[in-house]
Amino acid sequence: MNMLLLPILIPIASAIIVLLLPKSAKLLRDTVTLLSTFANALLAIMLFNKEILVSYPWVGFGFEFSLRLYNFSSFIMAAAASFGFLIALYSSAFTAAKNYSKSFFVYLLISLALLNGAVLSNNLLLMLFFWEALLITQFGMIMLGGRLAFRTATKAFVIIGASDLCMMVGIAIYGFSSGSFAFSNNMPLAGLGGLAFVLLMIGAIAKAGSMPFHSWIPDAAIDAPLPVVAMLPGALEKLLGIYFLTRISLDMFRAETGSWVSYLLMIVGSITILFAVMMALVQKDYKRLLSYHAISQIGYMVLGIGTFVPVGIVGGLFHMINNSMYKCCLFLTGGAVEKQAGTTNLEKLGGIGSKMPVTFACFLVTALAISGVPPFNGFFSKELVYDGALERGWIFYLAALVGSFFTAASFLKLGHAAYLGKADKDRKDVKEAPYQMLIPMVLIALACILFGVYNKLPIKFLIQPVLGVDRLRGHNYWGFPPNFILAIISVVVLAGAFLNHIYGVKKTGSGLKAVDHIYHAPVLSEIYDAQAKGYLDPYNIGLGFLNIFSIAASWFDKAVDWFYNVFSVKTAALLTNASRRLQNGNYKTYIILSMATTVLIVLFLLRSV
Amino acid sequence: MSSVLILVPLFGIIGLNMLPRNVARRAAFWFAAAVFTAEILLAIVHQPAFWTEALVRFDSFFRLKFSVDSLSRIMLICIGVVSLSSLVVAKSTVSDEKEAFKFINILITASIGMSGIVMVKDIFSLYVFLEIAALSSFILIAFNKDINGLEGAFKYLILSAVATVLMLTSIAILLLDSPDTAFSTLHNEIAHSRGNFIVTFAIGLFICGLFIKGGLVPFHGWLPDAYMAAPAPVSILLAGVMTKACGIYTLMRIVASVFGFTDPIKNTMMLIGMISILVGAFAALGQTNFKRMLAYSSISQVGYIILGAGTGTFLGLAGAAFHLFNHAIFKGLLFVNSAALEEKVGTSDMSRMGGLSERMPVTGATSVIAMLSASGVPPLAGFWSKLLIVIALWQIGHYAYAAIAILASVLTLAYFLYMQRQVFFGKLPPGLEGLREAGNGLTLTASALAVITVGAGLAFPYIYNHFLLPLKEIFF
Amino acid sequence: MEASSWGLFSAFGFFITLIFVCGLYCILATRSLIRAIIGLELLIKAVTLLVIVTGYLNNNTALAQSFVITIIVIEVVLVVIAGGVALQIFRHNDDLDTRRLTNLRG
Amino acid sequence: MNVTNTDMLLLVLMTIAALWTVMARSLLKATIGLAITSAVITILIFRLNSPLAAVFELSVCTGLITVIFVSTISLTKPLTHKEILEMSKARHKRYIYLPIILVATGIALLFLKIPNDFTLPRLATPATNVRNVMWNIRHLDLFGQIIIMMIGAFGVVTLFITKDDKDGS
Repeated sequence: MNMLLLPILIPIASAIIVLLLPKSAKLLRDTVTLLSTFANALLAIMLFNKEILVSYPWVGFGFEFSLRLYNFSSFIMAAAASFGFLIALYSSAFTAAKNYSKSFFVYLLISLALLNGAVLSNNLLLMLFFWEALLITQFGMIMLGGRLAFRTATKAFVIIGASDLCMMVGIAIYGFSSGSFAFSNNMPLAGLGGLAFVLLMIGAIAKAGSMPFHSWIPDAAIDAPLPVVAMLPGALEKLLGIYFLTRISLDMFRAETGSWVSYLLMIVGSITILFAVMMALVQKDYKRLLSYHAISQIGYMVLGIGTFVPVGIVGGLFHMINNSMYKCCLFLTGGAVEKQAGTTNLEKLGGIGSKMPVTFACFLVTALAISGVPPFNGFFSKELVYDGALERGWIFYLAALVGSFFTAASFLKLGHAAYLGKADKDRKDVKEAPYQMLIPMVLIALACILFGVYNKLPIKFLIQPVLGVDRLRGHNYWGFPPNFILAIISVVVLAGAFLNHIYGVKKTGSGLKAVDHIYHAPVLSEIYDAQAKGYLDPYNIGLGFLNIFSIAASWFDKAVDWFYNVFSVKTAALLTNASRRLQNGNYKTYIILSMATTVLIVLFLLRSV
Repeated sequence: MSSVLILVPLFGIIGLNMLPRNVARRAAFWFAAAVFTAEILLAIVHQPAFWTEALVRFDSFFRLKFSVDSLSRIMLICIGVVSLSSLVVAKSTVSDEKEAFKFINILITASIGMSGIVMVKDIFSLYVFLEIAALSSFILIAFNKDINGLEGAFKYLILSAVATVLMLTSIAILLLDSPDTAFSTLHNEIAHSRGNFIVTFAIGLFICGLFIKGGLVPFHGWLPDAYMAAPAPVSILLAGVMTKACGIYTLMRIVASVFGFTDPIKNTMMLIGMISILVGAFAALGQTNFKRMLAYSSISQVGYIILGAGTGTFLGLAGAAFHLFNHAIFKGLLFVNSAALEEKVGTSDMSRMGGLSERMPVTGATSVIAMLSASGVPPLAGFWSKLLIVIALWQIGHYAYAAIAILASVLTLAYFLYMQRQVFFGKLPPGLEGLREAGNGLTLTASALAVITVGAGLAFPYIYNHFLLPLKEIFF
Repeated sequence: MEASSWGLFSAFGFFITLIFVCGLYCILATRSLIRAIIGLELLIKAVTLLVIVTGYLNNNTALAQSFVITIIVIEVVLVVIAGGVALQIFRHNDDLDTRRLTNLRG
Repeated sequence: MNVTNTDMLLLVLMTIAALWTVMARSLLKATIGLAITSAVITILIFRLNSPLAAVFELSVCTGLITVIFVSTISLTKPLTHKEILEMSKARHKRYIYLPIILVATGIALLFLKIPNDFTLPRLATPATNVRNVMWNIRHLDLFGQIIIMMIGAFGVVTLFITKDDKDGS
């Protein structure tokens, strides 16, 4: 038994154990889950930065069951394993009273195993296997949200499934035009290569949740249980999606700075940043607001990696790990608020900061981090992305900067509306969350500070090895941001956001409505309207088309009748009367159709004679 | 081994009908179960010397010219598994003892016909066994003698007879070109006179006859009616193997070993396959009846098989053969579930169902597995076969077909998700509160088939090496 | 093929095609199930004759005859089953009208 | 191997009989028409050196099948004379096209030039021993025939005999 099989087998085995345990054995179930996730985390840390390769013959013609551990995969695995453990700990309290607790743990463990498998896979086909199986656990997990969640689960399934299909085609093209399904082919981007890149990219960024594949995430935030959202769109899928995007860009293709795919990625990134943050700004629900940020932040990573310059890639990857941390933590605070206060509607919340001090503190730290306030981790990663973006074009930098402004504004609004202000009458006696929920939040918040203050640790040991010495050319990106002026500008923008908030609060007298003047701005208000009605949701647009098709299809048999009753009447005058008499006999229609096609096929075959 | 699969059931039925009634009725089920199980086992374990030697002697005594190669093996497994499922379902749905006895008799003759189809090496004997299978299935569809069943049976009968006439005409014309009707002789003679007007004409007629038998669009008219109107166990048999053995397998076999993969034939097959995939899927989207939707889905899946076989490459044929197997299993599974629904809810109208997964957990769960396999979601078996087909299409440069084939599996997912929502999720309609899970026979069959689907997906490397790779030797 | 054989084949082929058309037309135009089966019979008759003709042209009438015997046996059973189905339909509908066989559609 | 005038006459007769079968007003007449067609075909088969097949054709197709049809028809309710008269006008309209189509097909066939470009795989010595062929070469088909006959028996048991009959008797 090889060490590398353990990260896949341990969670699967414990998932089976949990599945076999009776529903009432809660304590045992929690213990098994926590132990195995902890073991998984420990294993991931033990394996950290090792280089191991295992390979078993599998199907033939190059399809091998081959796993490879190296610095990047060990980094992603360790991060995912840590999140898995913390979320399991959190859920043991959060889902305690819910009847889906058992299924959730099973799904969680299987998802961890699949993620480990996907990250460790050393060829694309094996990765595809794990990647697609994650789709099923995702579907199942969202379904846990009850009857209403079916719609959302289907939506997520269709969106991710469709983009995965693109990815499959991409893999097929990649494999057959470069000759192998290995990750390291350095395929040129010309011709089919470009197509393959775009298709693979669609799969990667759809998994990460970038626009335009985002629209299920806000729905899931409402319908699915919170730990699911914190875990999948919050942390694991981002890690996996960005991991794969990085592998595509760095290892699989010869992507050079200035190539068109670079611009494509940067444009997708910028648009994602801007649109999602604009939507986040006007949300009136704690979780929904966070979910739009989960989309928006992806934009920074895609933008950073899309620059294809070392500083941007380092920034993108650093942002990936930072974002998983603070976004996960933010969702967890949302869960704590939901559990303790009974709602996540911002209009009903308020003043709970004093009643849930620890939660509030964690929120504060992570909100500052996501807004990019120094010295928290978000600041440093964003600065690196800015630096990279500016190198490629001021417009991308500007987009990122504006996104940052709105991020800060919306978190000011969120914090103000939820934690400060006057407490609601019905929520006078809100208590602090139980310790199982607090521990993960506090740990992650502390890590946010650590990664900010001592950013040498993640950058030097986690991220820079991914790029390798060749790409870095001796640069080191830890310490204070390389470009001092950009840092100043960022701080000024943040101050602007703060002033904007104060202006809004003065004008409307409420933290919740602090950004309403943006919402009512001339052009923006129409966009918001369209979005609110679902016009901009690509899924809805697609569904509309599908509807048309299915109507067309249900008419097919009538079209056959038409062929028989109308078409033949006009063409074959001799048969007119007879066919009218025959119009009700259905099997005759079938015979006529069959014979007509037979004649066509025979003629087609004879054509070549 | 081959003639055992024909002669033992044949003498078995004759013997059963001579036994006293009470004994025969009790023995019939076990005899049939034993025959089908033996068929599966013989097809899987086909190597050991003991069997081969003893059976060769048996064969030579009756001088039946059968031969079993790897494609036949796959089909024999399908026939055994699906017939067994049909038998078990029949045991729990056909209550009258006398009726059950008749049913089992005809079921056995049907399976003799199908086993014969996959083992013969002579085009006229192929026709004989096709007729055996088809005639049995007419009786089976009309078995309950309700008006819908009779209507379905009559439509199938007429269309099938037309197909038979086309095929016989073709055989008669081919006799002008060949001294006898063995596959090998015909193959040589046709290869010799390729491009001849009359021979090409005959080839076209034969292929079209098989298209009718296989229910491909636009020859499909009879298929939804027959599948929908047939009694539950018969639907399993029909959808699982009958039309596949009669139409699809035969088409693959005849084209591969007699007519040869010429470009016009390949193009025809791929085009018809594509049309079937699309029309079947779109038509399935608009259905309100569970069984009818499954029938249209069958047309669509069969389209994949023909599309794969039409590539004429090893990968395409391997994918087609594996999809044939997968389709037999998951469509059999879905029809077993439809039998459970019909038995418990009393209808197969989806608008009168809903929320059944709470009441019928096994049925719900297994149908999700079948649905995912049909839509080609990894790691289930359906994914691998579709992958092979798509890769094969890609290799020969039919990028558009490959792309449409992939997109059509989204359609598959769409109609199955719709079906799931209508039947298994949502709110339980009034009047179904007291609903219980179907009987053990049905749930066990469904679970067993689900296990096969999952197992075949996980053990794909094994299947690829032991069942699909040998296909290379027959075709190339 | 020699001219004389070709002449025989053409002549028989000509009339066989005509019977084929008759049978097909009968299936398509009739309103009676029994008559549809009769149409089917005509189709099979045409094919039977064709098999015999090809056998005769090849000097291989033995093979053709053995084929025809098999075809005839199958034909009888087909007619029996078709007649049975028609009879049962008659019991339900009280007539043999093909126009009433359109319950299943869509 | 020339086609003789007798052959041509028989073929024309066969076509006319087939035409009459299709166009006959009552089902019984149609059945008789089918029997006549079959009988003419029997003669043709006999003339083509195939006596055994001719015997089968005569006994089974002309005899047995006609009996099956007649008995099936007698089990169903025959139309009254009045109904037949009512229907005959409509029938007339439907079937009047058949002769026209036949003529059209015939003319089309006459103009169709099929290339005569292959050699027959003709046996050197005519094989006439059908029994030998059936038992030694085509015995698989014989097995098939046995199974088919059994299916026919099952079909009769299933489709012709219903519970009502048994209760009645």
